[in-house]
Amino acid sequence: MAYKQVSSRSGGALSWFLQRVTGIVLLFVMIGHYILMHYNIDSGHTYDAVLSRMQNPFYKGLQMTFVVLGIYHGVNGTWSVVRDFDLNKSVSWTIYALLVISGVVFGLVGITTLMSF
Amino acid sequence: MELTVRIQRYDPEKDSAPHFENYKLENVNKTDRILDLLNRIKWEIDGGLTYRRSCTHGICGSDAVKINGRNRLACSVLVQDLKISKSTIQIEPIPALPLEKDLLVDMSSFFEKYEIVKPYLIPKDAPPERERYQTNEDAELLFESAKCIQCGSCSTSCPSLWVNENYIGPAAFLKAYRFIFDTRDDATAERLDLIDTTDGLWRCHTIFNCVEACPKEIDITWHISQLKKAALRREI
Amino acid sequence: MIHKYDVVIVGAGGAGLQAAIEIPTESSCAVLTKVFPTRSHTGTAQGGVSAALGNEEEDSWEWHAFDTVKGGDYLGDQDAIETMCKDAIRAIIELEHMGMPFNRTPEGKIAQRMFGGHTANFGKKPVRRACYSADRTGHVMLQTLYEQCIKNDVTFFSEFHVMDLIIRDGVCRGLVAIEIKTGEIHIFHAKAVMFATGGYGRVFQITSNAMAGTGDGFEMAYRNGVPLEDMEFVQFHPTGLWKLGILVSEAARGEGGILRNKDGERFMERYAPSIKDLAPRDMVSRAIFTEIKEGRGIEAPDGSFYVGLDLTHLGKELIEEKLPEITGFAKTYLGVDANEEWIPVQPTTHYAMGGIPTTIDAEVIVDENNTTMPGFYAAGECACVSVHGANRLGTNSLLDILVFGRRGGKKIAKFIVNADYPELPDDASAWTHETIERIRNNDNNVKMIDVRSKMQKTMMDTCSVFRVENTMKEGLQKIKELQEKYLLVGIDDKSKGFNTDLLEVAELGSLLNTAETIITCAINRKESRGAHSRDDYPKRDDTDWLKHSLIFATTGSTPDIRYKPVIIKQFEPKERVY
Amino acid sequence: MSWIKTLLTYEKAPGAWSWGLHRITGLGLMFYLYLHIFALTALQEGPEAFNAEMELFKSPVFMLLEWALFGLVLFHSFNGFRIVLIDLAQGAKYHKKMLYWLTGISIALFAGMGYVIFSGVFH
Ligand SMILES: Cc1cc2nc3c(=O)[nH]c(=O)nc-3n(C[C@H](O)[C@H](O)[C@H](O)COP(=O)(O)OP(=O)(O)OC[C@H]3O[C@@H](n4cnc5c(N)ncnc54)[C@H](O)[C@@H]3O)c2cc1C
Ligand code: HEM
Ligand code: SF4
Ligand code: F3S
Ligand code: FES
Repeated sequence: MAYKQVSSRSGGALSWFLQRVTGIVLLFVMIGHYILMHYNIDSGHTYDAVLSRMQNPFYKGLQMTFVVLGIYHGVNGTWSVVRDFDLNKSVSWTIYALLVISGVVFGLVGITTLMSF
Repeated sequence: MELTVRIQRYDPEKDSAPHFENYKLENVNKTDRILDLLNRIKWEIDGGLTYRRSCTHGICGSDAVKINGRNRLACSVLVQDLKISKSTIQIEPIPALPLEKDLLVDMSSFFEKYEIVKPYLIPKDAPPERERYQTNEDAELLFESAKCIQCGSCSTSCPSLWVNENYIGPAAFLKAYRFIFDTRDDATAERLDLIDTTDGLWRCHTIFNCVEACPKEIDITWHISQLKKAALRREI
Repeated sequence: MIHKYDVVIVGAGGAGLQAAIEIPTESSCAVLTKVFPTRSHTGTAQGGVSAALGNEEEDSWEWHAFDTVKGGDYLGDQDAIETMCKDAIRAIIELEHMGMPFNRTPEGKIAQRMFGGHTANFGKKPVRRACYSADRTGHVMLQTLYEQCIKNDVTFFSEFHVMDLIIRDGVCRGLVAIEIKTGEIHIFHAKAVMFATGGYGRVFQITSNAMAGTGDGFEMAYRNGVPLEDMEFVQFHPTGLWKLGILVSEAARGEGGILRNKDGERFMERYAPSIKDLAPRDMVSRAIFTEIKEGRGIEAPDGSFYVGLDLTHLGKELIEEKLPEITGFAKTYLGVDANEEWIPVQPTTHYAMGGIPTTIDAEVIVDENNTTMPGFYAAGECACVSVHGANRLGTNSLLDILVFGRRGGKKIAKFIVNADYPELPDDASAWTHETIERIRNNDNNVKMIDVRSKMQKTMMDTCSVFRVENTMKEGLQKIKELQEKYLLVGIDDKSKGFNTDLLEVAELGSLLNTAETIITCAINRKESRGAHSRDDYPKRDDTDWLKHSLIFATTGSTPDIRYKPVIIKQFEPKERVY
Repeated sequence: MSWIKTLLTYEKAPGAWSWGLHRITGLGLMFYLYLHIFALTALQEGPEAFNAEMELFKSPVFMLLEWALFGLVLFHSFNGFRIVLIDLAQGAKYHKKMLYWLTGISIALFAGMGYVIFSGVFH
């Protein structure tokens, strides 16, 4: 089994770094999300409560960031799990495509929901 | 004391698959090396037992085996160092490399990876008349990585290698570090190119199995983190 | 399978690799080794490699040469010693250029430390001459040389066990090896063969040497009619870990460690008043045995005795920076924390001063007239140039392998240009086949381990630090009996691939024959010189014994011993006091 | 697939545990995020649909699930922070210590959250 070097430099460093950056940003967004959404005396989960909160642009921005970064981080993270395996090219491209498409779709869905207010 | 040593045996000329064999040893001292036990079994019970060894004190890197579930050097672990349940010690070959016979594996892919990181000094200028100067601090930055004895315990303990045999692995990274951070070397970019790859640095998820397994107690993950940062620095 | 290479080097320790680096890429060169190159024994060397760089204090190669001559009790050949000590400086600088990581002085030069027997101004005071990398000097040196071989794309045949030399009509034609992986026999047809097979420490029971140190090179040469020089000189290193024999480098004393007996006395003050603990190894080993014999040893739980190596005053920091490895060994194997307690030590078999006689260009000499054998070279511990005389100084062996490995490589490079391949005989691998067949077909009533441990014990009891005629003769008798028994040794493992069972028996053959030459030469030399210390002839005898002994195998039962004069240049033999 | 056996039988030190958990929690969160986004599309369908869905989440089963989710978030985010310190600072030297600390803090926060969720203090 002679070792063949098949891999290449294709943004490994960058996506690795962005995973860390988005992770740290998410850490703060997550704290904000938890405090604002669930454990604030004023918060509520009724339609009206959500509606009223959504009028606040800061709040909306936070949710938007969460959706975008969360999906990026999640997709990138899952892709990095997939890449750990020695899969053949077509399989890994298929998974890659599925991940990206799902990310875009869910991202759009999330954003539409947020924008509908 | 009395001890059972449970060893994975496999002779490709006879067996279709590896199996375990138990050996009862009497008069085992708690200060015996595991290698001493293997030797006793080979010399007194079954001469067919096959494994590598040479120096007997943890410096040649021949005898990395999996002892009680973890990679270690048989000559650097004493019976008293192990948590022994039911008076049994289990010995298997190190994982993830092709099995050859009993505890002996084919290390060639491990060494091929070592070779691809250009494991030799590449200076830009012709050498001076006398030695190149280097501060002791700069020299000592290399010492920990230079301790490596190429035993293979680290790379074969890494889950990233278990799932992908192309993973370059901690031992080769360490060798790359040894030169990239040598003030006398001028091939940093060239070497980073070879490990800043999808089968390279980015497959290390700081699992630390390598550090746990390293008999020379090298903080391999720390060294890898220095390499990751060096690779990142040229991107941003 | 028959391979054809201009040069075949056996052994990938320091000597073999250094030679391989010198072979130009136009010629084909193969390096065979029974263990993977970086697993060679050179990697265990700890303390340092000497060169009169003068980085720490004034030094000169003449002082180095004087120390080497005196350390070797005037048996070393002074032309060779001169060559080595002069070339030392270049050798170390070259290693540095190859990238070896050395410890450094505050100015950034290669740092140097003291070592036994190395002095300034012809014996006036200890000098810092040993270049080092913590206590892993040999390890990083072996790594560095191997790295250069990768750079030069040297061809390695790893895990090939060489069984026999092909010598016919006084010409070396190649060799026979077993590929360990497959068990197949390979013939290497070559213009030049170099042996760099290391030492034979495993002849003795307690040794610092690796299990691969079975003296194969010595024995193959001897069996094929090449004499062995000065085999009686076996170095016992004073500080092996008690019972295990694992080395505690002299660097421990170079950095200020002190040997103490059970009363806590620094006993070396009595034996070598001027340089004390840094006296040469033969003297310190004898001193330890004398202390123990006279009742001042420290008793171990099992009733054996040792002395203490005291590092407790050196401070944690120095120990961690300069002696991490050996204090680690003490901790791992004996549970001793060197910061708090003395390390229990006893002398351990360490180094072969004798070996295959060679010129200063590593050409093998076949008789007392310095006739060389075409196509056969040897360097490193298996060779005897002789630079170490009757006792090697610490750090001089790593130097020896660098200097003479390189000189040999260069000489071979010149030789092969005009040489033709000598003809290969039809029966080249006959001996190997017969030996393997014999071992395979013997029923396994006589066990390898019995023969080997008896041999090791015999050698330890009869031919170690202090020697006497009668016991040695008994020892020789025993060895001869064991050689007979050896022919009946069989194996359990009848498979072909990775048959380490078989190879261990083959190695036992080497050990036994090597043991025979050691003890025979030891009985023969009727004086005490360097490491060869006889109770019945306690004085050095320059009138009768200032000469090298050469032992030849004969068809009869007793080998032939002849002599070769010692080359004396500027240093006339004097009494050896420190 | 022999790696599965190796993975299961090889001795797991703290580093390996944290990696395994980080991976599982990361993938779990990813799955949950998609689910969450999907669930919230109900907001677009008007108040009835949304409020009906929200009623569902008040059942004890969902409260338990929410608590578990918080566990995932806690571990993954704290350990993610630890990984960043290992990779980009000198964290490799203290990685076990960090793990013990973050586990301790996580357990405390997790318990606190349990109280918060089940006592009905907040929403
Ligand atoms: C513990 C220890 C510490 C030491 N410390 C120092 C020190 O500090 N300073 C110093 O100067 N010296 C030191 N020495 C001595 C020095 O290390 C050795 O003498 C020297 O390294 C020998 O090198 P070599 O190249 O001759 O052989 P080795 O390094 O022993 O290599 C022998 C090679 O030959 C191969 N070989 C042997 N037999 C066969 C066969 N049958 N077929 C194929 N291949 C074969 C082996 O595989 C190996 O590659 C020390 C020695 C020991 C044991
Ligand atoms: C809250 C703060 C978060 C931090 C600090 C964080 C941090 C990290 C880091 C550093 C990694 C890289 C691990 C590695 O490469 O070894 C990672 C991986 C991952 N993260 Fe997060 N993350 C956070 C939140 C999330 C969220 C909300 C999701 C879900 C969408 C998520 C999903 C993932 C996935 C799937 C991985 C890949 C797992 C792996 O590589 O083993 N993370 N995270
Ligand atoms: S880094 Fe440690 S475990 Fe890995 S090969 Fe080197 S010595 Fe062995
Ligand atoms: S075990 Fe593997 S993932 Fe990295 S920290 Fe060690 S190389
Ligand atoms: S035998 Fe050399 S490392 Fe264990």
